Amino acid sequence: MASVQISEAEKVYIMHGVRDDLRVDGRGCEDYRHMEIETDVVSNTDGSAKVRMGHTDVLVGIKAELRRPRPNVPDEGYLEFFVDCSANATPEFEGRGGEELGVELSNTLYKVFNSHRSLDLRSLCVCPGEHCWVLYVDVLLLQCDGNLFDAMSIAIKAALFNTRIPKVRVLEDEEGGKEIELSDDPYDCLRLRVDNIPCIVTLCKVGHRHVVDATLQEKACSAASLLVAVTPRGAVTCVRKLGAGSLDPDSIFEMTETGKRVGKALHAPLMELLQKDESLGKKRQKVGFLA
Amino acid sequence: MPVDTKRVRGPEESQSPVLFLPPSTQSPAGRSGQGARGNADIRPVFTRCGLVSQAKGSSYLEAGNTKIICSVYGPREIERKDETDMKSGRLVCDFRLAPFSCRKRGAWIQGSEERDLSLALLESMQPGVCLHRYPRSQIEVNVMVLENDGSILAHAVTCASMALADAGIEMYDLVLGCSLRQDGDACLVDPDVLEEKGSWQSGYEENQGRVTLALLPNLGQVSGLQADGEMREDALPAAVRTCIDGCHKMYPVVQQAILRAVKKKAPPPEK
Amino acid sequence: MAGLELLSDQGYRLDGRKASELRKVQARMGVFGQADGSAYMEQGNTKALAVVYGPHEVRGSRSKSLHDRAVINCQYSMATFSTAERKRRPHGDRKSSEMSLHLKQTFEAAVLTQLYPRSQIDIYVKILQSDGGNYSACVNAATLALVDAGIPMRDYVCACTAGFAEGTALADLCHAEETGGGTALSLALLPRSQSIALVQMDARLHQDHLDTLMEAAMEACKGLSKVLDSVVRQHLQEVSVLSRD
Amino acid sequence: LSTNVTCFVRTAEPLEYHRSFLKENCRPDGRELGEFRPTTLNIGSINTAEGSALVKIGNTTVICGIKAELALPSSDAPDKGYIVPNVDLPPLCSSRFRPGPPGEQAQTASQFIADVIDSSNIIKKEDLCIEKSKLCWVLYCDIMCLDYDGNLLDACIITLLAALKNAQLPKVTINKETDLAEVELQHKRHLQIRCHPVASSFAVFDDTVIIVDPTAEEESLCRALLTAVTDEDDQLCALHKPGGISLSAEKLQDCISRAVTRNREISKLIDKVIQSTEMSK
Repeated sequence: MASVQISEAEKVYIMHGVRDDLRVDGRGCEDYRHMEIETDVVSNTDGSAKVRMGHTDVLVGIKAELRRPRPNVPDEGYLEFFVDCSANATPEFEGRGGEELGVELSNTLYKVFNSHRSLDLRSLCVCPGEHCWVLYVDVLLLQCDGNLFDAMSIAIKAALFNTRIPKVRVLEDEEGGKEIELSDDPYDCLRLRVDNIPCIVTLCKVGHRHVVDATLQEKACSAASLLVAVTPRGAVTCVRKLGAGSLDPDSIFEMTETGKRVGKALHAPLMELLQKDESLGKKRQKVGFLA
Repeated sequence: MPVDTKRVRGPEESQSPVLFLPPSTQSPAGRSGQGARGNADIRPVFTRCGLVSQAKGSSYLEAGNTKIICSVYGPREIERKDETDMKSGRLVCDFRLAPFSCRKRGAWIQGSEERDLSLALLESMQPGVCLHRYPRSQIEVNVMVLENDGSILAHAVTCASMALADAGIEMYDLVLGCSLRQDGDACLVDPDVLEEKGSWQSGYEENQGRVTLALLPNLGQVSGLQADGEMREDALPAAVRTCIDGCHKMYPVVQQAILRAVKKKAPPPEK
Repeated sequence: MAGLELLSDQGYRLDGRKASELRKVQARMGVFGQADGSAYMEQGNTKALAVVYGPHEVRGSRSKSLHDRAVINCQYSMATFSTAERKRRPHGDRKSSEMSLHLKQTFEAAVLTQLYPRSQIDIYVKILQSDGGNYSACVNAATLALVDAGIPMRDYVCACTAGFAEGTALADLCHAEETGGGTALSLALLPRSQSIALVQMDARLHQDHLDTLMEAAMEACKGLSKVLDSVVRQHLQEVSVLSRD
Repeated sequence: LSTNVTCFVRTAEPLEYHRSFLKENCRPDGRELGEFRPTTLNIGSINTAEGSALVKIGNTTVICGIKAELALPSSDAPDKGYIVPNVDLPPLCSSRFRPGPPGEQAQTASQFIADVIDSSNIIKKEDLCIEKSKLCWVLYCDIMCLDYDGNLLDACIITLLAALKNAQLPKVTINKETDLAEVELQHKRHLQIRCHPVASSFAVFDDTVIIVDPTAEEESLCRALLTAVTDEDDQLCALHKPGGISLSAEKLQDCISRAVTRNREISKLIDKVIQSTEMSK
């Protein structure tokens, strides 16, 4: 993963700061950086969102395509994840350099989001066994300064909220042949329920404490972190230990608790913001990167 | 699609006969197959070290029908010299499922599941190995699952740490793995394939999940943790504790296998 | 596609523009904090992002470095969701490699590479949304990013496309016009010296018409250069206001 | 001290070291020139495969798993099924193999096995057809080396044959009404094995000395390799000699007659193991 190298003295400085609940940028241990969220930024997608968290910048575009359902779940649609670690984020990712990380990230996203508990996959089915919607969730990393997972999960949730899939009707003719008709009314569309979609909170163990939303520098001081996916109701849907170090059981429990608390608190303002953003409708000034 | 010219190719498309079973027989009854096993019991484990003559160290592990073989090569010169600091060694993990190891045939080319498992294995093993003792070199761990009957990642962790020990690689501690399946109120340790799937993927029931944990038993440190599924508030910590207990249950078996391998390599002086 | 009428009898184009009218251009410099230079560019519905790293030591093998000037390294990629049909891969296909090469050639002509011997300048461009004129949006964005990075250039490099329909030259084509069957020409121009950094045309055109087409493209480029210049000036003003206090 | 010296000679001048043994008509591991390493067999240990076998020749360990799938027969042979053999030499089995696509040796081995299947007719491909131009079986024979210490081909053929003999396919019928296949797992039958090919490999040292069943070290030092495949009727099914020095017809005949006796030994072994596996059930 993209990383920075820092000196021993810097490490000590950061670790002492974390011990006293005062981080280099003035935050407390459980504070996120300033976050900017904007939806509907790329017009030729079915849903999109951009999240900026400090110097971490993520753009998510969702495209829906009609495909055959998977044979083992014929009455459900599914999600596909692709993470493009573009060279924009760091020159290391040039050519095929970002591929490995991209696969790693998309695998984890798949585990976190592609379950019928977080999204009603059945609503994506058009015609059991024959047609279903596949949501291609493409994540573009534009800049990375740590805490990719959290930023990606928020962007994905926002983009799913923003997604509008055209309504389709299945017409059956006399011989039993089926035809699919797309609704041409742009307002006649399917929205996704995002109430249960989890957000990821990554906790980074620095010294004896752990911090939320670690920057790359803080990450360099830590050997292990814990990824926790939390739903708005506070249920944990995914836990992963990341990094080369190990954790003692007690800190795992503590970190999951913190993750739960922080994650739960994250959802409400996020939904509020998304709803407010949408109610502005066309009046909302689209700034995109022009902000 | 690029054509794979380096292998003997079959027809473009073929389907597993499992897909054509009459619907009634498609999901054979749950847990009856294993006979009487308590929910908290691990399956009988058979382990052996030093089977692969060409490798520096190797091990074989059988838990129920799950069969895993692992070999360790190195330390040898680092292959990719571009990045990484040279002060500490590199651990390289390759996790593969043999094409015939699952109910559905797998492909030869490493899929994303295997890559994911390789990474999980690497992150679980890394904290246990004294990599700073092997500057400028890499240690390769190759794991092959011959038959997948559940809990492969957990057993692969155990198997890999035995192979590392057999290869004489310096370690802080062994790494043991254990996995668990939360199915409603039942908490099944060391699940087999049927238990792993269970009603979780088809149903919408409460408190379903899966936990895999890797433990350094003497240091009491958790080196790997993966939990998926929506579990009740108290179920997750309980599951972690149960897995830790499960790991400790494996410890004597693993110890014995390593001891045997050591004795074989350096027989104690006869009296 | 014969059915598509690129220019109406009244002289309006598909999106209501006049023949020589450019699409709305919006741009911003310094969008990212981590890169040495960055810029975002919208030309109508085409959105491009450019990032510049360097000049820095040559990465990878030493043999690539040049003793008398800097190496320019470009990568062009498209977001998988940027086109109407989803792309499977962001880069690495033949078209992106060709585009990367074109960008490299363009900027080798414009950047004062001899000021930075034995070093490398990375230019990465990404198309976020594609609606025709990808190449020109990339060039314009990259120019702004280079300015943002403070890398000396001979002049702005401005790029624009021009097409030819029913005897009239059309400036700054959108996607429908590009694929509509007419001729399309991309031009990258250093406006002050009127020198051409790169020109490309892949379709048939009677040589008598070439002059009109080139003329239209040059005009469009000059128009763009004014916009770019104002963006740079405005950015500098903002920055200097910020740094004054 | 003497062990140290021999150790040194073995690493520094491996060929000389081997020659010194061959002169005495024996080999460094104590075998005679015409002696195979102990060969053991384990059949049906992989439950997820339709048929499986693991064979060990000395240290060399090879496992074969057979997975059967259903497919459409090809248009140029509508009454035939498919057999798809592939040999994999994963990095697990020796440090000489790297991860990634199969190397040259794995490719040649796969092709060799495919040729043996075709030429010997182990299984008639017509037997794998369920309904003409509609449905047939594909037998994926995935052979994987777990420990590479020479003589890969012999081991591959033995494990393939044993796995095929072990394989059982469920009964499949095509439902006349729905035109879909129906699989009955309760009714399984063995494949009809029509031929029992067994391979024997030889290595040539110094133009004249021929040894059987070379180890990895011997393979790397010898001047030529030869593999002969014969069936139970003493017919030659395949002969494989990838380059190296030439061999007189006489010597070749010797090799083939050794291969014929080897076939007897292995056939006996396979039958014995199959019997005991069935007994233990």
